[in-house]
Formats: sequence, C-alpha cells, structure tokens
Amino acid sequence: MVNSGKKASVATVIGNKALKKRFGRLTIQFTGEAAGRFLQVMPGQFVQISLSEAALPNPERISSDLADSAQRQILLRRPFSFCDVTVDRPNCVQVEVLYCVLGPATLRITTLSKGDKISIIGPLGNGFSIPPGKKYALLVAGGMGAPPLRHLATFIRANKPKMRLFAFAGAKSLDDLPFTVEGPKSESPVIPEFSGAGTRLHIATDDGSAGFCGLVTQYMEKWLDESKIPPEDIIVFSCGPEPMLAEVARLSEKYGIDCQVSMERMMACGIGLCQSCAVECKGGTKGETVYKLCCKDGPVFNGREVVFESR
Amino acid sequence: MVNSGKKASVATVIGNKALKKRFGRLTIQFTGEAAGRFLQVMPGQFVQISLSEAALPNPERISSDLADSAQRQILLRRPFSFCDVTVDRPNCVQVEVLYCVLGPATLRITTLSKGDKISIIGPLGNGFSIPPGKKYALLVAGGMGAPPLRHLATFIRANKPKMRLFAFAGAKSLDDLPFTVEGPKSESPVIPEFSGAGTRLHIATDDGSAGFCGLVTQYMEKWLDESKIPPEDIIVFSCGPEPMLAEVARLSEKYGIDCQVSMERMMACGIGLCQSCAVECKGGTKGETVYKLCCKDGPVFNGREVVFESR
Amino acid sequence: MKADRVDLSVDFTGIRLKNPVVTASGTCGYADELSEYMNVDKLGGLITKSITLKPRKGNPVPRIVETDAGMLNAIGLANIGLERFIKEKLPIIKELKVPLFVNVAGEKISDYVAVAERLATEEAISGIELNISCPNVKEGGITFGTEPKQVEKITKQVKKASGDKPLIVKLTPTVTDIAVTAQAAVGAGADALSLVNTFTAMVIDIESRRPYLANRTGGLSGPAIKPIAVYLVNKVYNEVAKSAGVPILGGGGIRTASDAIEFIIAGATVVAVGTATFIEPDAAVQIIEGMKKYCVRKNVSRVGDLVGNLKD
Amino acid sequence: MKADRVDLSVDFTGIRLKNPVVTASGTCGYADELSEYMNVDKLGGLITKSITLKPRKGNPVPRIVETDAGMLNAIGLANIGLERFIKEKLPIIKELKVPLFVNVAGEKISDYVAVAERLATEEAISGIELNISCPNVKEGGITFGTEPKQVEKITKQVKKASGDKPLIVKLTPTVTDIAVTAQAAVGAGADALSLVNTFTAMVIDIESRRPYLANRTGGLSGPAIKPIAVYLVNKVYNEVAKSAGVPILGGGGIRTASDAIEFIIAGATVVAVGTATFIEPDAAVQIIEGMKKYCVRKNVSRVGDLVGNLKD
Ligand SMILES: Cc1cc2nc3c(=O)[nH]c(=O)nc-3n(C[C@H](O)[C@H](O)[C@H](O)COP(=O)(O)OP(=O)(O)OC[C@H]3O[C@@H](n4cnc5c(N)ncnc54)[C@H](O)[C@@H]3O)c2cc1C
Ligand SMILES: Cc1cc2nc3c(=O)[nH]c(=O)nc-3n(C[C@H](O)[C@H](O)[C@H](O)COP(=O)(O)OP(=O)(O)OC[C@H]3O[C@@H](n4cnc5c(N)ncnc54)[C@H](O)[C@@H]3O)c2cc1C
Ligand SMILES: Cc1cc2nc3c(=O)[nH]c(=O)nc-3n(C[C@H](O)[C@H](O)[C@H](O)COP(=O)(O)O)c2cc1C
Ligand SMILES: Cc1cc2nc3c(=O)[nH]c(=O)nc-3n(C[C@H](O)[C@H](O)[C@H](O)COP(=O)(O)O)c2cc1C
Ligand code: FES
Ligand code: FES
Repeated sequence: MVNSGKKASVATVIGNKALKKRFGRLTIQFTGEAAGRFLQVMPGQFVQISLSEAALPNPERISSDLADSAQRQILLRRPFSFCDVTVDRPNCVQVEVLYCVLGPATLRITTLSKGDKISIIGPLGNGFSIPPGKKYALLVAGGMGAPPLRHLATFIRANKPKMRLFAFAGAKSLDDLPFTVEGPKSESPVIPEFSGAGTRLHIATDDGSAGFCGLVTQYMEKWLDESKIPPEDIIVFSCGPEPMLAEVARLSEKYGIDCQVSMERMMACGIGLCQSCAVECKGGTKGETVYKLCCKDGPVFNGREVVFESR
Repeated sequence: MVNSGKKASVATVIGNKALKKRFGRLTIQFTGEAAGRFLQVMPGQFVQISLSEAALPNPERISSDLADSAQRQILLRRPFSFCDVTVDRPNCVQVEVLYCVLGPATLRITTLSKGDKISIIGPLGNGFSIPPGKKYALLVAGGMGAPPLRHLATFIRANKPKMRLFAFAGAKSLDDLPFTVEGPKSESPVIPEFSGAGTRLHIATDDGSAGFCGLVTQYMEKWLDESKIPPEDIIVFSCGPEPMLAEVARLSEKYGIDCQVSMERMMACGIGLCQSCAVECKGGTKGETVYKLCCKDGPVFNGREVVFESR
Repeated sequence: MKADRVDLSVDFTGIRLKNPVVTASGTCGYADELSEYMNVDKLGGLITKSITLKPRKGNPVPRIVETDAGMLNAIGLANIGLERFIKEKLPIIKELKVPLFVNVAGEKISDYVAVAERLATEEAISGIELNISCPNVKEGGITFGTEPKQVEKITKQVKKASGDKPLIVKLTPTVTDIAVTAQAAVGAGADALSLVNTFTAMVIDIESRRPYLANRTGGLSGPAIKPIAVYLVNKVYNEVAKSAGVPILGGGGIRTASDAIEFIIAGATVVAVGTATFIEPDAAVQIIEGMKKYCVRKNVSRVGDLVGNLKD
Repeated sequence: MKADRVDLSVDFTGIRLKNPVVTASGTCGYADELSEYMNVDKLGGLITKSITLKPRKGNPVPRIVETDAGMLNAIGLANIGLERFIKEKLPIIKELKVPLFVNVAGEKISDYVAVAERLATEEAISGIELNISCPNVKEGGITFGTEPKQVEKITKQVKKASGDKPLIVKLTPTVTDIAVTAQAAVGAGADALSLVNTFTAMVIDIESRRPYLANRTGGLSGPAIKPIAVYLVNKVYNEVAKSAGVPILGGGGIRTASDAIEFIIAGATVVAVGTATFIEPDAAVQIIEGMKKYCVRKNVSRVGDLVGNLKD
C-alpha cells in the first residue's frame, strides 16, 4: 500500500514562446526522479500544473475579453497534455506543452520564463493505445485537440514505423489552428510539425481560410467515403470539443472503425479523488449507464462506450 | 466636486535588488501625468501598491517561516513609503522603495523585474513637515522605519541646507538594519546612504552587533541628556514600531521637544474610505479621544496627540 | 447594438438610476472621499457609511485583516453621527448629480426611527437603507436581522418614519433561510431588499493565539463570498422578490463587470460594489463601462431585461 | 522542545489518533487513490466519501467550478454504495494502519440507519460520520441538518444503529445559529461534531446565462470559507462542545499547518483537510510536519494543549 512515488514534480522552464493569436508553446524539463516518471509517457496522458504562483501579464498584454477573468484568483491546478516529449538522457526529459490562452491560469503561463520552476503532477490518466493489427491511423483533431495527436503522431512514427498516418486538423479559421501552417493555404497546406512526424495532413476550416471548407468531421466523412482501406485495418484517434468527438465516434461506428476519443472535463484533482470529471459511459451490468472518471479511467475512452453530452 | 485626477498610476520597474537578509530595494519610474503627482511628494507620504498580479518566488527562495503565509492569496494593495525620490526630468520621476520581506505581498515584490508594470495609488496621506524656526532635526528610526527618514534626510539637505541632522537608527541586530553599514561596527558605523545625505548617524542594536548596545530610544535619551541644544530649536522625526514611537514621544515631551511620528496601521484602502486605519488621538472637544485615520490624517502625526496602543 | 443605444438605466423603488451600479455602504465614505478618484456623478447611486443617532468612535484596531480573496472588517460603525452628517456632509452631497441612499444603523429601534425621521425631511436624500445586518457591534446590528419577527417590527416602524423615502432593508446572509427574513421585510413594507452584508468570521494569530481583530470577529467581504451571495440573491429573487415586485440591491465580492452581470442575471436590479473600491477606487465606474460593453456584445438593449434572466 | 518530544497524538471519541489531521470526506476517495501520493499511514485518520445504501451515479457534469480562493462542487454523493464499499474497498482499507471513519448519507432516516447498522459490524471501521449537511442532493442531505428537531431525531436513531462505533455528526454552516443544531446533536448522543460542510453557492455563466453547474448550485469549499469556519468552530466550542466534553472535527479551507493550528486554537481537536488535497495530494502530511515544527518552535509539548487555547 505504501507508495508515495507520484508526488508533485518540480519542472524547470527552459522556453516559452508566444505563437500566433492566443497560442504559445512552453518547454519544460524534468530531471532526476521526476524525469523517470516521464520516460514512458503515453500520448494522451496529461499533467496537472500549478499556476497560481505565476505572474499575470502586464495589463496591456491581456486582451480585453479576458480582462475580467484575469481578476479571478486561481486555486486549482490545470490539466494539460503534451505536444512533444523528448528524452535527452534517461534523467533529463523535455516536455512541450502547447497552450491556448483562455483565462486566469493560461494567462499566467505566458509569463513563465527560462529558469522558473513549476510544480507538476503526472503523467496522469490513460493515453491512447495502439491496438495490434491496425495498419492505418486516422488522427482527427479539433482546435486545441491537436497537441496530443501531434505527440501521438511522433510516437507512432518512432514505435510503429510501418503504420500509415492520416491527420485531420480542424478549426474555425486558419488563425485558430494551434500550429504554423505553410504552403498553399487553399489546397493542401502543410503543418511542418505534423509533416515532420511523417504524417499526411488534412486541414479543415469552417470559413475555408485553409484547406477543406467545412467541419473536420465532414472532411473525415468524405475521406472515409472515398477510402478503399478495409475498416478493420483502421484506427481513429480523436481529440477536440465534445460535439466533434461525438460525430467522430458516430462516423467511426457507421464505417465499422475502432475509435478512441480523448475527453475533456473540468478537473479539480486529476487523480481520482473528487469525482468532478465524470464521463457518462455505456456498460452498466443492466444496460444502464455508469459514470467513469475522465482523469483516471480516461481521458482516452473507447468511442463506443461514451455517452456524449448534448448540452 | 468632479476631480478624478488621483487614479491609479502605472509605474515601470527599472530595478530590483536583493539586499542583505530579507531586504530589497525596488526602483520604479513614473512618466507623464503620473510623474506630475510625484514631483512634490513629501517624505513620509506613502503609496498603495497592487501586488496580487506578481509571481511568487520559486519555492527554494521562500524561507521556511514564510512558506505558509506564501500560500495566502492576496487581494488588497499594500502601503509603502519611499526611501528616495529623484526627479530626472519633470515628466520622469524615479522612486525607491526599500522593502522587507514579511508575507505574501512582499514575497511577490522580490520577483518584480525590469520592465514590469505595477499599479500604484498615491502619493497619499500627510508626510513630515518641517516647522519654521527649527535648527536641528533628530531622525529616529526603528527597523523598517528607516526608509522614509532617509528620504526626509535628503529632502532636508536639499530644501533646508542650514538645518543640522542627527539620525538614529535602531534594530535588533546589525543584520536587521535595512541599509548597508560600513566602517567600524562597534563604535560609529557609517551608513553610506545617510552620510550621503550629509547626516551624522547613530546606530543602536539590541545585541550590540553595531553601534550603541541597547534600544535606539535609550541612545536618543543619552544624546538628549548630553546635548546642549535648546529644545525649542530641535524637531524630532520618528518612524518605527509603535512602542518605540510611544517612547520617542514620551522622551520628546519630557525634554520639551516637538516631535512628529509616522504611524503604521493595517490599511484596506489607504484613501479614507474604509476607516480601518484608526489612530486614537487626544483632542476631542470634551477631552475625550477621537479616532483619526492613519491614511488620510497621517501617517505622520504630532507625537503629542497620539494615544499609543498598549497591546 | 451600438454603445449609445444601450439603456443602462433602471427603475429602483420609483427612482430612475442612470445605471445599476452603486457603491456599498461603508466602502465609499460619505462620497466626498471618493470624488478625488472618480467622477462620482457617473455612478448609478451612492450608499453612505452607516449613520447612527450619536457619533460612534468605532472599534479599537486592528479593525481589518486580509483573508484569501477577502477581508474581515470590524469597524464598529464608526461614523460622525446624524447631526454632523447633516451639517457637514449633506451640503457636499447636494452638489452631486447622483442619487444618495443613507444607510441607517442603531442599537434600539427608537434610534433607527429617530434617524429615519430626520433624514426623511431632507430632500437631497433619495432613500434609506436599513442596516439590520452589521455583525460588528454588540447591540442592535445583526440581532435585528436574524429573527423574522424583529425584521418585521423594525421594518414597519422605520418605514413609517421614512415618510415618502423608499426603504431598502439590508439582510444578513447568516440565517438558515434568507427567504423567510426577506419575506418578513417585504411584508412589513420594505421597498427593496439589499443583500448580502458580510459573514461573521474570525482570523486567529497563531503566534499570540489571539483573535487578529481587536473585536475578535469581523465581517467577511470580497470575492471569497461572491458565489454564496449570487446564490442568495437568486433565492430571494425566486422565492420572494419577483412575485412581490420588490427590487433587489445585490452584492458581495463584485470586482468586475462580469461579476456584476452575474448578480443581475441572478435577480438583482441594482448591484453594490464594496471591497473592490478599496483596491481600485474607480472600480464602480469601470464596472459600468464593462457592463455597457457586455450589452453591446450580447445585443441587450436594456440592462433591465437581464434582471433575473437566468435560464435553467 | 525537541521534535521527537512533541506529542501530536490526540484522543478523539475514545480513539487515539497519532496526530490530529484527517482527510475530509469526498476529497480522498476511499483511501486507495491517495496512497499513490503519500504514505497514508502517516495520517491521523481518514474519512471516506459519503456512502449511501444504494450506489449513486451522482449529478451530471459540470460538477465543479473554481471560484476565487475556492471551488463549488455538486458531485451529488456519487458513490459505489454500501455493498460494493464493503466488498471492494474494506479489504484494502483493512491493510492501512490508520483509523478510518466512514461518512454516511441518505435520503431517508431509515437509509442512514441501515448503512450505520451494517458498518457497525465491521471491525476495520473506527467510527461513523453522519452527513446531514450535503447541499447537493434533492432529498435528505442538508434538510436534515438545519432543523434542530430533525438533527436530534436522526442523530438518536443513527447513534443507536452504530452500536459501539463513535458517531460524528457533520453540521451545516448554513444556519442562523450553529450552536443550536450542535446542541441538538450533542443532546441526542453525538460523540463528536464535525464542521463545516460546504456553503450553498452559485456561479452563473454570463455567456449562456445559465448556472455553471448542471445542478444549478454547489457547495463552496476552500480557503475562501476558512475565516467563517474558524469562527463557527470557535462558537460551537465555546457554546456547546467545551462544556459537553465533546470533541470537534474542524475544517474548511485548510491548506497549511498554520491554518490547521488556527482551527485547533479555535477549539477543534482534530482537523480535516479537504480541497487542499486536490492541489497538493500530500497536503495533509505536509500539514502534520508543519504542525510539529510549530510545536517545537512554540515549546508546546502536547498538541492537545492547544485545543481551544484562544486568548482574548
Ligand atoms: C486532459 C486535458 C488535457 C488538456 N490539454 C490541454 C493542452 O494541451 N493545451 C491547452 O491549451 N489546454 C489543454 N486543456 C484545457 C486546459 O486545461 C484549460 O484550457 C485550462 O484549464 C484553462 O484555464 P484558465 O484558468 O486559463 O481558464 P478558465 O477560466 O478556467 O477557463 C476555461 C473555461 O472554463 C470555463 N469557466 C471556468 N470557470 C468559470 C467561471 N467561474 N465562470 C464561467 N466560466 C468558467 C470557461 O468556459 C472557460 O472557457 C486540457 C484539458 C484537459 C482536461
Ligand atoms: C504608511 C506605511 C508605510 C510603509 N512603508 C513601508 C516601507 O517603506 N517598506 C516596507 O518594507 N514596509 C512598509 N510598510 C509595511 C508594509 O506595508 C507591510 O510590511 C506589508 O504590507 C506586508 O505585506 P505582506 O503581504 O508581505 O505581509 P502580511 O502577511 O500582510 O504581513 C504583515 C504583518 O501583518 C500581520 N498579518 C496580516 N495578515 C495576517 C493574517 N491573516 N494572520 C495573521 N497575521 C497577519 C502579520 O503580523 C504580518 O507580520 C509600510 C506600512 C505603512 C502603513
Ligand atoms: C470596511 C467595510 C465597512 C462596512 N461598513 C458597512 C456599514 O457601515 N453598513 C453596512 O450596511 N454595511 C457595511 N459594510 C458591508 C458592505 O456594504 C457590503 O455589504 C459587503 O462588504 C459585501 O460587499 P463586498 O464584498 O463588495 O464588499 C462594510 C463593508 C466593509 C468591507
Ligand atoms: C469535491 C468535494 C466532495 C465532497 N464530498 C463530500 C461528501 O461526500 N460528504 C461530506 O460529508 N462532505 C463532502 N465534502 C465536504 C468536505 O468534506 C469538507 O467538509 C468541505 O469541503 C470543507 O473543507 P475544505 O474547504 O477543506 O474542502 C466534499 C467536498 C468537496 C470539495
Ligand atoms: S478530477 Fe478529481 S476525480 Fe477526476
Ligand atoms: S486605510 Fe481605509 S480609511 Fe485608512
């Protein structure tokens, strides 16, 4: 029973770069014992970061729609997944977090700078798992769902080099894609980070400002319609807003494809203590639904088991 | 009635230096309209600084006795007086704040760095005033009472060059004096900052680690005993812990010397709205005491009018 | 929606306020202190520090202490008393173009009545706020506010004394069911309900093992209490105020326009900004501006349409 | 005082706890979750999530929302139910060297009684905490906790059902006078009083104009409520617990050893750490260490000597 090995780790910030619009990329480093915990991290797992000690940006750097929420004093940690994990040496692991500035905690991330120490719990939860026998992986990302799928792409490249990857990334507009996009905007734009991971990338934007004009799930459906790959050879990995995940799960089921979705919930603890992060799932013994915990049983669930929120 | 000229000012941090032990020196700059407010600042006036936006230091830089209070989320501004005010140009004023790290707000001061913006209300309250006819000023400082007296010394040098200054600075120990001390510790140590302001300095430490061994008020009494200056030519200016001020006021009265004391109170607003900073004063019409406000009527009071707290 | 089309004005006890933001009692002095920091005329209204029949020195210090996202105060109703208020402050207040509500406190019902009677004769005063919820004085204060029978009795008598001035009854949140005391006040003739006052609380200095405040306990205000206050406003709105047609003056921890709008959606017609003014002296004015922006963005033509507009 | 000389142990309802720090109900799962993050055996005790007769799924999401220095929760007593608790969790709990208190909730008195009766037969359980103060369920919960008569009735019946297990009654802070409900519980046989549970509160999402929580309201916990909780513990200590010789399990917003010591000085014999565990999973252990340091520094040989040691 006695195992206090999962204490909070102290990470050192080694870089923090503002990207376009509200996005930024934080690079942190774990050494020693903490590094050990991140050696085997699976894409889709997450960490809980304490940000209440960090500074708010100077007022002129807070966009007016966040001015009010910037006043909120934060208490709880915040969950983040990884966009990349690199093992420098066994006792030195670098983790990249791609963040989107939405409120008091993510505003505070922007002021972290080289040398700052932050307290992190994790890695937590269950990440994506690559079932044996699959030959093709479809990564379907909506908005800020992209980072863990980027991590997954690199991971698959490294560990299942024969698997073929097709990534779909959707957003309202080109600006809302949390990555740098290169190449011809209208046809087949390139996101160097995904291509770097050897992935064929499909972009969809609601306003057509890059790639396919429409929802990423419509693009996915089109692709599935045209695809000649046997469904049992494909696995779908998806992360994004819940309505999108619901549609991805529905399409996957319709086409007979296995599907894993990474869910998001408000989390107080991230470690199974508070029950705040309930995800309604099929699978009660009498056909009723049960609540599973996003932080412990997830955040990655089988697309078939989740009863998606309609609200 | 309509006069909204005293809004919060934004100051830019231009330096922040840790001094020995828990002390630090923050240099901030006001420009434009805000600078105008600080052109005429009187020593003993103060400002209210908002620090809730600033970061906490990294955990290893928080001394263990402050670890618990570091967790407190701060809401209110904090009052600080000035150690120095320099007018670069009419629209550029530099202010130095000497701080002592005691709790959540002052811990956050330590992380401010060049370029940071902070919100400041002030200058507030009534500072020391130099009554006409006085030829000698006795500055009596206890612990963190020294900074405004240092400011006063410079101010008197500049504005009343004929006035002779004698400064007394007391602390528990050499380490607790918020200034760098040079010269022979045991006899007449020199604090360059005070000497710079042309002041003869007398140091007292409870433990004798520098200067006079004993309370600063004992040193002051000794000096008064030995002094041949007519009491009516002297004015005492004092700032420090309340029991010390009480003794300074008592001694001044005993020797027939005018005396001004700068009081400290917990302040919520600093601008006369909340009535939290009451200072009990003699002077009711029927001989009863009245409460004055430290922030508005003070912080500098006539030593004779204050009814000092015994608690 | 264009900014100049948004109607921020609200009707409050028959008085038209140009916007629904007032400064809370005890946090804005008697108005003159604040006017150095903002154009007070921009406010929807102003509520004075509690006035008592005789001057009160208030409690010894420390009178306040900060807590996480809040503060305790035990000022003890320090005020200059009725006569000096009328002589010294009213002339200044008369110059303002903003409705002034005078908060009244006392130890005995007859004290309240005497103050209200006197104030009722002053034209410059728009209304009276009855403080039966101050946790920081030995007699009177909160004790009148917790017993429905007492609430009824004092409301009735002060209402009579107030003549044609509207009477706002300020309730304490420290009761089992605030709808009961709210109903008692409304039944006895309250023209509006004000909530919440502060929560009785205590900080202990573990070094000396004494209560930090000289008064032992104090009232908790600030963002810490906001979610409780929003709940209570919504409860009183649903269970009492809406059907009685009595407006609510809501507050507790408001710092931003978003906070203020939460209270309005919960059921407050007017919001009171208290502790926030200590941090940003012009907080109330900033809140008014933010409220207008919200209305523009959400296409709300009259802020009054938001009152109680909580969907379930 | 040397660290190894400090006696942190306290007597609580006849049980010797090795130190006065327990983890609060609903914030430490059923113990096994926490054991990955700390050596649970270091705790003074552990209180389980509320157990009900039948399993409960709990409320729809969102079940929590953060507020300034606090959070609302409306978990809705999600739990695996009595039988699964006994079958699946008890064997794990038996391995621990730490007293375990099981928190019991229900919709009807007979539910509470049934659970208590069953638990009374389990040797591994040190005591029962009666939750009559949960603000997040439609039936039962808080409604039992506000009416002194109800408090008395349910305490009496559950006490009987609990056999020789000590019964801790967990009071709600949402009452006019907590001394009255505390007295009712003590009069009916409570072996200890637990306070405070969360405060009913609400956050409104001003974009959608809906309550942020699916349950509309939730219970406020965290540092925001600490000064109110300290006051209430001190009040119950002075007015009820001290003279009755009944210990208090105090909490609400404890994050640090200093916070915990405030509660002890206010009158708590044992302190419960709740929300803080979400932020630092080993918060309770850090608090125990800090408490020892305080005792060394202040030359306190037995932490029990601090209980109610508030000077005036
Ligand atoms: C498993 C997991 C992985 C994640 N990975 C990433 C990642 O890699 N990158 C990333 O950028 N984000 C990620 N997130 C999301 C991230 O945790 C949130 O964006 C972050 O917590 C926002 O914190 P904040 O304080 O900045 O904003 P908050 O203000 O907390 O806002 C977040 C949202 O919550 C709502 N909200 C919260 N409190 C209130 C309130 N009091 N009133 C009204 N609305 C409120 C708002 O709708 C707001 O849009 C992940 C989340 C999960 C669960
Ligand atoms: C007019 C004026 C001028 C000043 N000038 C200076 C200056 O030039 N330099 C300087 O360093 N300081 C100055 N101060 C003092 C300075 O304002 C305080 O040191 C500062 O506010 C401390 O803030 P903090 O958050 O760091 O510490 P806090 O934790 O706020 O602590 C300050 C003290 O308050 C007590 N305290 C506060 N809250 C609690 C609580 N919840 N529980 C128990 N105890 C509590 C403690 O005793 C503590 O020692 C001045 C004060 C005044 C009134
Ligand atoms: C320092 C201070 C003094 C107060 N004085 C009074 C008062 O005299 N009369 C009164 O009715 N309320 C008084 N209050 C309560 C406020 O009017 C308000 O109801 C309460 O503080 C909650 O609002 P807030 O959180 O915005 O401050 C006072 C509050 C504070 C903080
Ligand atoms: C997420 C959450 C779940 C809780 N569940 C329960 C519960 O099931 N039974 C109970 O009696 N109290 C429950 N509580 C209340 C806590 O036990 C505690 O009394 C309260 O949170 C105040 O302490 P804190 O501020 O330290 O969290 C819960 C609190 C939280 C935050
Ligand atoms: S976040 Fe606490 S149980 Fe999942
Ligand atoms: S600090 Fe508010 S009146 Fe002085």
